[in-house]
Amino acid sequence: MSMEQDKTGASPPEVAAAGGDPPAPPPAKPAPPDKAEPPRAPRLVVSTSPHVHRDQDVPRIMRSVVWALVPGILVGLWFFGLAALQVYAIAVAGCLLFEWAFRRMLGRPGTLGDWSAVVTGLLLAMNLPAGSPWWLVVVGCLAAIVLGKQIYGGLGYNPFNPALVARVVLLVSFPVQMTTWPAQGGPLTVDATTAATPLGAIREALSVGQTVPQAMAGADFPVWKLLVGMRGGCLGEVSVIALLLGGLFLLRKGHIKWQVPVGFIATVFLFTGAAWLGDPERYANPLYHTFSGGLFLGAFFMATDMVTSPVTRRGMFIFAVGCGLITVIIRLWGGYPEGVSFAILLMNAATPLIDRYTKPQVFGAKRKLYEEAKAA
Amino acid sequence: MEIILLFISAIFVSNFVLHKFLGICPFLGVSKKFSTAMGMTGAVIFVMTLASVVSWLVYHYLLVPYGLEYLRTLAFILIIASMVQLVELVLQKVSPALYSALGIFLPLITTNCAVLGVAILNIQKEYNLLETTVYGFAGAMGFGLAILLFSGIREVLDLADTPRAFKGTAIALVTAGILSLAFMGFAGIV
Amino acid sequence: MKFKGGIHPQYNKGTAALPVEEMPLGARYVVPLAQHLGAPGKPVVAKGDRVGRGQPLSEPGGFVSVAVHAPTSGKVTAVKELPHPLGLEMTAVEIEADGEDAWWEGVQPRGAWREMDPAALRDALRDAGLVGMGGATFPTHVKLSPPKDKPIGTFILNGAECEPYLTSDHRVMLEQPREVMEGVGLFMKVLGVTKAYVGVEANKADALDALKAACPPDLDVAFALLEVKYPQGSEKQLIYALTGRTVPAGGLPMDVGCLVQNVGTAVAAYEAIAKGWPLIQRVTTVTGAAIRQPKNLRLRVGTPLGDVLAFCGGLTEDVAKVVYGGPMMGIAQFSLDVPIIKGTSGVLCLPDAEVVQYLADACIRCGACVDACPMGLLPSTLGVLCERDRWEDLEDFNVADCIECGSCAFCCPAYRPLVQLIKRGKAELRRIQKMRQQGAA
Amino acid sequence: MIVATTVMAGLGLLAGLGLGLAARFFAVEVDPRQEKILDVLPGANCGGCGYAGCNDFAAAVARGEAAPDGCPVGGAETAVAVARIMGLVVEEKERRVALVLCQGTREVAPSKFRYNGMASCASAALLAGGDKLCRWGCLGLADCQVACAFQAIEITEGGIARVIPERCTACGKCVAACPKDLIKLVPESAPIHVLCSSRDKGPVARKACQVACIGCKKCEKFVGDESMKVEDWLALVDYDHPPRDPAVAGECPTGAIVELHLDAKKPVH
Repeated sequence: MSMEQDKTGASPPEVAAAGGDPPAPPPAKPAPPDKAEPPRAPRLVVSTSPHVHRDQDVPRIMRSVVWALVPGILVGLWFFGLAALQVYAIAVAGCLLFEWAFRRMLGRPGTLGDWSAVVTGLLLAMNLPAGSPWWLVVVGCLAAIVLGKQIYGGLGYNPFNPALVARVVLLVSFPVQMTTWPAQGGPLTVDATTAATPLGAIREALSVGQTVPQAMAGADFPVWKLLVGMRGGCLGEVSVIALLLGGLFLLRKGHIKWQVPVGFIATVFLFTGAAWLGDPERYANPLYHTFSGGLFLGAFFMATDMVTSPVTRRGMFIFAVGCGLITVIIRLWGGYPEGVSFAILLMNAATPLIDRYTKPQVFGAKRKLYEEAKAA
Repeated sequence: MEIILLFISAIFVSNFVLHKFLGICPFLGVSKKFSTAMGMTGAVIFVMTLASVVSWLVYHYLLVPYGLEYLRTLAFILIIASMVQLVELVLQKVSPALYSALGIFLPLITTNCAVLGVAILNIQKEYNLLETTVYGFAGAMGFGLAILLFSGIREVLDLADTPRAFKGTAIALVTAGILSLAFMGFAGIV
Repeated sequence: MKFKGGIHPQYNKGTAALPVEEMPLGARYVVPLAQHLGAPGKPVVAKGDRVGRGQPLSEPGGFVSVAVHAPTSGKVTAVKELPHPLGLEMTAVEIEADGEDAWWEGVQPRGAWREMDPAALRDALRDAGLVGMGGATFPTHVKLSPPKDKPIGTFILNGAECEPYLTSDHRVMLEQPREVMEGVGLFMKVLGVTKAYVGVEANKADALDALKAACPPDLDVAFALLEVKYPQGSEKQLIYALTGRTVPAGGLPMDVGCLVQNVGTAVAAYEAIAKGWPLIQRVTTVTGAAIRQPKNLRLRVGTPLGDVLAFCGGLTEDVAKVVYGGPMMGIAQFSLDVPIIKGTSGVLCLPDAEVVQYLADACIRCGACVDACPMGLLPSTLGVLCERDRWEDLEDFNVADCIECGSCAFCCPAYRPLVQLIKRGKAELRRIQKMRQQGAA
Repeated sequence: MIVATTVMAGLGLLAGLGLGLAARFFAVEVDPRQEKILDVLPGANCGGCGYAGCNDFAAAVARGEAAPDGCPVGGAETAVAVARIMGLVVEEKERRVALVLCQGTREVAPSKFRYNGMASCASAALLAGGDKLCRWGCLGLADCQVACAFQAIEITEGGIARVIPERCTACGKCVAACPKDLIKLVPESAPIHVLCSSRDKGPVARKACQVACIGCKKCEKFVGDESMKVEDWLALVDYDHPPRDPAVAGECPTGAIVELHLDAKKPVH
């Protein structure tokens, strides 16, 4: 596959695949008579070690992520109805289309098979309000796939989470559409009235001079509603329980590390908790903050994006704490009611620096250990 | 408290590079390597803080008494230019490696609009000397934060298989754009 | 103690239950002069010479070098460049067996090791052409000659056999436990140490029991079952697991007063003294889905690979890879004309369907390799730097500490050939560092 | 107005004075020739000279560490100009062109195994010398092409590298990149080339590649002088005095010797 490719200075080193032609027929069988002795194709493959491999590849990881998203998607569909289905369909189709088209334009091999475009499409949809107009979703797909990913060379090279790039581009460009939250009308909803999000309600109330307890009393978002997902918000972020289910599945599979979601959510909980203890009139309680907004979606599915988060566990934890801090700062004092997307995007930008300062300890590099051993 | 807010806001909220779009030239030019970005940050912090203070002094104690406020741009450029020259001379002697790494961008701090920007903003916003110092320093820190983050990303981008058409400055500009979008999240704080 | 990192591959040790079979004498043997790490030996026989079994065919080419010996009696038919398992052609002695398999008169028992002088033992081991038989093939006498300032206090017998598929050490421990333990005693005597550890992975508890039972009462040996994890048999990881000592980065086991020898080497050392046999045979596992009858074989060093495979019923039609050694660190062969050498612990034959297809997909930074690396490196970063020829930057990421165990490439979901990339990087960096040194000098 | 002028002048004077003092304390000398040399260099910053870019090379020449004709891209003209700045005279050299001394395409040079790994010649060569039966031959994995800053190298359909002479600047990057040392810089006017690098004995070489030089010495006898010579079973052209009679190509039994016109203006076949 690789030999024929364009090999100009800019192109990457490729791997020479050995499996192109099938192994030569065993000597026992007569050779096909029509060919006048072509150079015999060698039978044995030579590569460097190791010669065995773990049963794991990128498409499989991506498919696991898709499976993990299913509960969240289903809850979204249940609450927001057909309008949500439309957004999901357009987002996935759009991402696949742009991925295919852009790779083709560049003359690079197709990458639809790695399932990453599907994941991006789903995550993008989950970060949009139900009933987003079709053109908004398409612009989002363009931003995610082209601006967020393929422009950098494709999966693995993008410094920012593509779905978040898209969300922030949309949020900044189309603030009205991106903050119009349809009310949950059940599975058959096509067009719904608007409703408030938990965080938006507080923001609203504070701006008209109410206190947070007053606002919370008015908005009626008890914790159980937040857990189940009976609230306004983006398509995929509403149900904490569904997201947690998917997240635990990914944790179990080993595709995400606990450091990220735990670090992220714990930081938000502790930080908002401290603020709440300090001034309960101005700040909502930590449970409210933890279970609302896009925190669970972000912590389990966006901040854990392998490509754009640090590679070491220590780095991941620092990354997650950073996400949490920025999220809370934006939520409590910023102009936007929700800061998860901005926070993750900002920490994506800091990932190379985190990686730089969290190199793991090389075996035997610690001088002290050596001295200890000598004494023993 | 005011001072602290000023400090934080100058770094994060109204970041010189990513919010005010000042100082883009060195931001793009000297961000290819983390180490040079570090050097540039140091140089800018020095120049910006000092330029803020000196220009504030010159403005309030020289230009205002003589009613020469209209000359402030000219005077500030003069001050900044000579200060940059000074840094350049010192660096060339003290750290030739950093000097050659910063290359053409060192003299370009002269035209780094962030430096002139901070001097003029100090006057416009009617900051006192303390505020001026803090604002100059914090502005430079904000510049440093942006350029350090950016250089980290660019070092990684350097290893990426970026399509030919976007290699180099093109992809750097796109990245700077996204970074600036991300910083918009801080809008509204203080 | 458990070392950080490591992986759990499928072990496929189906041959563990198969007793070691003696491979019958063949007609032709090819003995390369370079079968060890270090300078190759110089031939001392010429075409037409008759040689006896165990007769030296070469003399060491330096201190870090050993002789090779005739695997059987017969006639030297050539001393020339012949295919070598390392992939190149190297000087080898070709012997036509006469079928008598008569010992050379120089092969005589050296005596009882308990009564011998350490220096004499060491010389005898050198003359027997002993090398580490786990695969690294470092000359044993060199390892047994630590510098004065690095005294060895602890001897470690490596019975981990952490490579999947391989069972040769396992069988040796089960079938020759006395020889193994006598070998341990011999090494302790040479080194003058009083304390020894024997480490065996927990999936071979029967082997450990056999060794325990066969341990001579005069030896102070601690037996330990180790966690089943690759690369448990890597020297540094093994020392850490058994003694809790950490070999410093860039250092050797002797820096923490340890010395590690493989099970097979212990047997060979014992036989070299008690019977006077030079290293002309070894136990090798022939296995994999592409060999018709997997076996543990006792082979003469120099047996052509083709003969060995034929004795095991031949390769299946879908064979696509033949590997010398285990699947994690073994060397893929392309010719069946290469001989079995002293370090060949296994021959792994894989069918087409099981061959790993490495790709050049981009690293997705999943961190699996970082978790797997037993040396605490960042294989993902190393791989990317190597891919872009950024050799000098490798220094900052401690590329020299890589032990090439293959754990990173094993678990890479993007199928990046990380070991190949890093091996190249190590070589290039060494070249650059050498040039730098020369420039400085 | 006068006040304004005075104030500004005073400021300027003050700054100037400070700088003047600083310049005195922190003075560093720069060779003026360095800038002049930089002006005449082509500015490709290709590193073909072995220095990090043209400026570095100019500095090295000015310090006397590098030879004035060290720039392979600029060629003779540049060398003369640089030498003039340095006050030296250099001989004019003929333009040279890189040439891949192998024509063992996959059709004529069989493989010994199926390679799976990085598509880089240097990496592949570490595994048993590469997958070709001929251990000297081009592996076609494009290390030279990647190294070339001028897109002057292509990989042919037969899987070997070929230099496009019109684009070649003889910077020598490909020569260094080839792990098999197959690429040589040759004078563009030399018409006869041995496109083989195999030093294997005749029969071995022939078995590994149908178009290998088998060291039969027919060419050596045909030219009758020092212009061609067989060493280690390989015919070599003496590029200082290359053979001029194209008929020698016809003498080669395997076709390893070919007539090529690398001059940029003439069509290449």
